[in-house]
Amino acid sequence: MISVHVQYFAILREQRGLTTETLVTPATTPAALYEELRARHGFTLPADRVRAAVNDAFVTAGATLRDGDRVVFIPPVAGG
Amino acid sequence: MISVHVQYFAILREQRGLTTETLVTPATTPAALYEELRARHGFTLPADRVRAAVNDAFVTAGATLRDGDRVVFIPPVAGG
Amino acid sequence: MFTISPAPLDPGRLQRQLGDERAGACVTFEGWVRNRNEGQPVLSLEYEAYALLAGTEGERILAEARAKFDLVGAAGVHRVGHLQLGDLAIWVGVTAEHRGAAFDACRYIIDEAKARLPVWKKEHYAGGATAWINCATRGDHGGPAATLPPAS
Amino acid sequence: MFTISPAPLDPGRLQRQLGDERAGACVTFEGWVRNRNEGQPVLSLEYEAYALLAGTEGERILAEARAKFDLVGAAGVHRVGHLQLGDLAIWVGVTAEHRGAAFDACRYIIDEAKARLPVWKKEHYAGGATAWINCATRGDHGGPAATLPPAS
Repeated sequence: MISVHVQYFAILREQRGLTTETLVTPATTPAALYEELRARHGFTLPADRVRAAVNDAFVTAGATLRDGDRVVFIPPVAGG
Repeated sequence: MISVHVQYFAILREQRGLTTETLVTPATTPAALYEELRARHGFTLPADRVRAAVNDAFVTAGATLRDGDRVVFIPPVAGG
Repeated sequence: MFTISPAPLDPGRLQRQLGDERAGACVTFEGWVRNRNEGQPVLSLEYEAYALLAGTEGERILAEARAKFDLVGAAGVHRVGHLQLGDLAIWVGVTAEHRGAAFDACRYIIDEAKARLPVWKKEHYAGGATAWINCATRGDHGGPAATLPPAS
Repeated sequence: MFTISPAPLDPGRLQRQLGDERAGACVTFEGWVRNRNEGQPVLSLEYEAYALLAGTEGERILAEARAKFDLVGAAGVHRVGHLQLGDLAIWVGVTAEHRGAAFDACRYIIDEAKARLPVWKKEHYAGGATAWINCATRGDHGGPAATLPPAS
């Protein structure tokens, strides 16, 4: 089990009802962590439409999560 | 013979040494008028590099000149 | 430099920072909040950004543009917050000796920025409905402008 | 509207006249006096226009752009007079719902304006030499930047 800090933006922030949380998880990848959170909070976006960043850099869904990592799930972007 | 008003711009203005003149000419087209003026004033631009406008609209080199027309010879442009 | 700004953008000031006597061409792109999207009337737009990563990714896009095109300078800013119709949401400015490179690079930067910056846009419609653009899922009856219930 | 201006151009004011809540994209092109042309250092530039016909031809180019591309607005101004390094010589601004049309139309307008407006440019070089750009003839030893004797 590791402890990670998760930050939410946009639709995920609204569906989660908060901006940041620290949680203890058995997940070892962003993909596994997203599925865990999605099941718990009812996120509508499927995993394949969400990218992940760890410690402020994009990572692949299968990257290894480490204790203390800051994780952000990135909904489909729409800037400009 | 017709009387026409000629206006000069840019390199033609400098080579002619004035901005406008009114002259009487046997020329009946802009092409013929340009050749007449070129021979008299030593314009360096050959006729095929100069366009003509009559009464503030572009015309072909073979257009018919009429008494009282305002004629402008247009050196190669370089705006922007 | 690429930045994320919670304050209104000042295009004149932004462009002046690109001033350079080697530059013969300056192309700018401005994205404005418009009153309609996908046929639906829009009242206002909320922009939210993951500012740190958006800045990094924006800088990366500018560096790519400098590598691909013969530029003198390039810069961009994305606004965040609640914007009204006509407000300036994103500004991109590029200078080059010649206009071809300036147009191509400006287009490249805005195309990549729209596709890659972690920035999100929520449209507000008449009656209080809202939608996070591009975040509709099958259950929302599809389409990028499908409405979600009004935010609490 | 396309105009010829003996006074310095104010890009902020020019762009504000294009403001429209239907527009999502605004692309502008600015042509600046740069310190070098064809490898030769330039000190300043003189622009001269056949103002009446340049205005008419500019309007015609804007109308062509409106017919070819899906625009909200389009405008342009060409400066005339003696300009210094960094000065703004031409401004073109285009608005559209979507950026593709705005970029394409802005590019079209500046390309056509440079090729068609009866406007002429005289470069001033160190030492007092000058040249009317594009007006060199065989006797001038060719090349668009061939120098003519200093003006009297």
